[in-house]
Amino acid sequence: MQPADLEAALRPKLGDRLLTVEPFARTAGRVRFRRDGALDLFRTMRDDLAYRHLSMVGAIDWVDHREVFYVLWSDERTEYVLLSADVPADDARIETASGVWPSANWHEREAWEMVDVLFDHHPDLRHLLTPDGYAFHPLLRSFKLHEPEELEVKTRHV
Amino acid sequence: MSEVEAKPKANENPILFVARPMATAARQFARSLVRPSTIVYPFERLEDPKFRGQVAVAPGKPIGLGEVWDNYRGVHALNIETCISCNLCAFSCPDLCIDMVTVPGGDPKHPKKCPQIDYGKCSYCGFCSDACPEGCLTMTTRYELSVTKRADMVYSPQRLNEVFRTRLPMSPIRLARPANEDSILLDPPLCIGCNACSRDCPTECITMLDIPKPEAKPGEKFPKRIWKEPVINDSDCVRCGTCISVCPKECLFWGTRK
Amino acid sequence: MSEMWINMGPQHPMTHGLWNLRVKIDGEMILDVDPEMGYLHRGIEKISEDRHYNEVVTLMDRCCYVAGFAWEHLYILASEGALHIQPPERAEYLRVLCDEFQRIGSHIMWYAAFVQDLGLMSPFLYGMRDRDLVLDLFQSYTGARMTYEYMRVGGVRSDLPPGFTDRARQVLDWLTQRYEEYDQLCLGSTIFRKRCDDLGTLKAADCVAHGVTGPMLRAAGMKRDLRRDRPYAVYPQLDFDVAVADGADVTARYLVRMEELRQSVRILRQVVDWLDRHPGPVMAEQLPRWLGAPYAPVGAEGYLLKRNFPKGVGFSSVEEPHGEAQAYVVNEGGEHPYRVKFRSPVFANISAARQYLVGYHVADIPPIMGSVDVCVGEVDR
Amino acid sequence: MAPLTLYTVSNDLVSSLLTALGNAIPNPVGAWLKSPDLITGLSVLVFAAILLAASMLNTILLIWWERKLLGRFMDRRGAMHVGYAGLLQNFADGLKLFRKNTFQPREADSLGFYTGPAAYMVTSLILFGILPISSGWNSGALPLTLLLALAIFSFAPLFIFISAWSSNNKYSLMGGMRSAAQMIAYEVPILLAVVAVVIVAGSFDLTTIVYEQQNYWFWGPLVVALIVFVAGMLAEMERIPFDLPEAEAELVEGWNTEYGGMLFAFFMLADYLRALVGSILVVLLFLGGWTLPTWVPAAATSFPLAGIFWFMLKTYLVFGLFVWVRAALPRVRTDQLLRIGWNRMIPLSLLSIFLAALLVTVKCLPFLGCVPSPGS
Repeated sequence: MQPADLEAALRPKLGDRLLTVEPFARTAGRVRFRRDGALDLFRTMRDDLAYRHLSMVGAIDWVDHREVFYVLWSDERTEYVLLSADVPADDARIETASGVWPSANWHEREAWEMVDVLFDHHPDLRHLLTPDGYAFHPLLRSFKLHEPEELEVKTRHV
Repeated sequence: MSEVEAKPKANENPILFVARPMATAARQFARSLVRPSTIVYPFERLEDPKFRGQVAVAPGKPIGLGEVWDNYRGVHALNIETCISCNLCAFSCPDLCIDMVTVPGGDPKHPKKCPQIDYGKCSYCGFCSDACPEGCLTMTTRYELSVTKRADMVYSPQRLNEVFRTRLPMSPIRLARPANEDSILLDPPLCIGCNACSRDCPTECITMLDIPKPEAKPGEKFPKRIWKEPVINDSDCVRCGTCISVCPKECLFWGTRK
Repeated sequence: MSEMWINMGPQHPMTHGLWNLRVKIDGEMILDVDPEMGYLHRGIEKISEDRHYNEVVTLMDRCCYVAGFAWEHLYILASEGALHIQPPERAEYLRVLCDEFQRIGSHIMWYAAFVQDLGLMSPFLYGMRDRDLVLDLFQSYTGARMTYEYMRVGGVRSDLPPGFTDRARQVLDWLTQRYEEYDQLCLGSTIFRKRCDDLGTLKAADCVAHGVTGPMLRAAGMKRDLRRDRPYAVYPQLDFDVAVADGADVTARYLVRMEELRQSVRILRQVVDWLDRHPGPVMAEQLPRWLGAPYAPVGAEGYLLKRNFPKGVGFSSVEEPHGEAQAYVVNEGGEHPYRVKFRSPVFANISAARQYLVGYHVADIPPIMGSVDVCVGEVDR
Repeated sequence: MAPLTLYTVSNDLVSSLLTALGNAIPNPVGAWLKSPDLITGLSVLVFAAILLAASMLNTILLIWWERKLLGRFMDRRGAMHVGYAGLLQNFADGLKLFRKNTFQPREADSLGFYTGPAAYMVTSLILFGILPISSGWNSGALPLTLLLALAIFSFAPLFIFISAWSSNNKYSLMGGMRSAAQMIAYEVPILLAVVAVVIVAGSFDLTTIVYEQQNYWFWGPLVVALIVFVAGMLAEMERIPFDLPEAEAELVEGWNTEYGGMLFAFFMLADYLRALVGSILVVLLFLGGWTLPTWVPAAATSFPLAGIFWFMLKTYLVFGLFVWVRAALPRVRTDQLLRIGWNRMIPLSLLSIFLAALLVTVKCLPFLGCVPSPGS
């Protein structure tokens, strides 16, 4: 599937909430969208375009804003597609994909604790790799590697 | 390309029940009676000459690495005599475990510095020996490092030199330098001819050549400087960047020589 | 006994690494599970932002300690995409050689640990013995047995030593014989079949929904292998079959991995023959100065600015022994990657634990989790 | 000549010693030393000491035997550095365990925690005491040794459960529960299989059972009972494939998770003691004890301690079979063990009883044995 085909398939559903579809190596393209169109886009991708497999959710801190990207896979066409949405740094939140693809659950937990992007309506937004109560988001650019930080970790007792 | 359906080959047979695994274990038992595959480590070692070129100790089992054991990345050996103090090993270390420490032998003004390696941090990636332009820092086949004190994990240059003197086999792998290697170029208007680069160059490939003092036009004032300019011999240069780091005027830079 | 939570981990024989499976049990039955990860989190993605492109390779070996080459390849593919570099063909064949030997090593390691979970100790030692031969081969051309640091952006570190291909063929012959013994010990044993049949079933639809990939997905009958569906390196030129089974249970996963071991031998024979016939360079010619070794970073920032090195984003996916791994490398023109993000197959496979564990016995946890092939290094990164 | 039993040997030893001593010492003490009551009491003690030493030595040798055998099954060498071929390795290990600190988990029940291992050890030692090893080595004439042995054998799950429950650990508790739950699954088939032997031998006394096998060993005619008995013994000894109570893959170490040091050594020793007793029972019931087939040349049976030699050889070979099983088979699951016990082993053992009764009734036993009976 070419980027133009993708755009043609998505534009009617999303309107101006779809920003651009650009070519991207090894994938069918990168779909840039506005975050208010997230859920519609996810449903369209899964149900209409048969991207039933969500491989990865990640987030990048671009200092002035943050980018959330999704990698999808379609078994029918054996190809990847990238979705990407920008969220402002001071209000970093986006609708969760875990209602559409259950596999997004852990990836979003990781993205939240690492890059501080909040996923609305996530069923289980707990710390995954860092301890509970860990107050930092290590993959933010403001988290410097060589400066010792004070850790205050509340551990959970079950 | 196609798919192959993975089907159980030895289908379960209620009569055989557990006979097949028992028979397999018994076969292995019979094989091991001759000689088990294990190598009795502290008494036998894979790098022993005994295993050089030997193909099998257990029936049919290829073991022994032969000469290629020498490629092993173990403790470093440092030849202090040929070390030129270029810092490339310390630059290339991803774990920051190499410190350049002063060793006797240099002139007092420019002490000779050689790598000291902290094996508590070292990851044995071999980037340092790949980076070493003189081949004086190499990795050997020595792998027994247990010590009782943490301080003993730090190998001083002299200690690394002792490893070198034991003449352990060393890896013959040498990396070719990149074909389109960049050179260090000079931005002539900025140079003040201070000689710092030439003085600190570990390979002594920088010579200071006189340049003609231009005739001053009326009203034009030249900066106060020595009328010399560094000329870098690219074939001797090891691209360590020492000259760039010592240049007070930042007039040296990486680039492609036309 | 009433319901209770027990912590299987972080130090427990079942875990094969550092993680904690919290299990809610009633007697011997599993009511609920909750995997807790992060005990091995080393922040590899963060450290990568502070390292040069080639230095990140040293982290990749530690990402998954039984499949270091697969992760090196994954990262190198993404970096080359981000940096717009094309490696020479021989280097690509060498990478496939590494990948496939690594798959054998990883699968044998899986076999050893998995069968030990069932209480059978001797295959563990057989597996370790046979994997050692693969490690010997790795040591002969990389100099290390587990942390290879062999692949570089633009190629590989060095070429094969003389006599390598003959030794590799010997090892392949030996391994082919051993595979039969592995099958005899497991499939030939009624106890094994009774333990593993219809255990930990995860159907294809659930696999897809929960992002499960690799042998687990192929064991559910889904013919999906990135080496065929989205080929990288030189896989299109190699002849091999994709192993699938339709049981979706532990036995099916065993069968798929065993078949993959055989297919890897088949691939390796072709690769070794090709390498014998085609000598050549193993490093790309046109590399940026700061990527080649040796490397001196002095003034490199200014140097890069002057060079106006192109920016880029690289995405790669590799069929790792555990499943489908992905890397996303952002190059902002600096000497370090701006952001590196990895997708670990085991991460997704464990996240679906509730789907394939609930309803079985406590005694079934080790074989089921064994059949998932957990490598915590790459889950926590 | 009356058979020389171990008790008479120790009795002779003690009495001669005390008599000599009593003759040398003036009368009030000397007469007391020569009194038969003291001699009897002391010789019982000496007898027990010899038994203890012999059983411990054999147990440790058995562990060595397992380690060496298992090593070869697994393509390695086993213990090999301490002593010749590693013979002293287990003494070294025992010494290490002996010197270790014994500790008790917080909130564990001290009484059960400490009495559990001790009772487990003691019952296993009693077992060794009542078994006849050769014609010259037995504890005397108890009429129902077989029943007594099996009864003491089946004490173990009780003590396992006590120590498991009192160690205040969920894994231990689960191991103990499993041990108690699976007990009936294998105890019943074992007893039924033994009934077949008893029918053929006509006695509950182990010595008599062995003498009944002088002409033909019972494994031939009673092969079904042998299979059931060996499988049941594997479960009784808690060895792979039936070592569910301490399944280390899921239960860490099962019921002895919390034990360390000497307490763990007790469990370990008692386990192997029970393994030894299990192998001995197989030899006694099915492999003719210390007897050899009549076609074996007399020289093989006439050297001193020949009976003990052949008996221990058979025992170690039988234990080798258990090791072989351990090297080749995975562990079963709890419900599967119960199913095997109730659905497979009990019908098989009933069948073996039926076969034994049939064989006795139609008097065709000698033809199935190794050699024709001299009487037929």
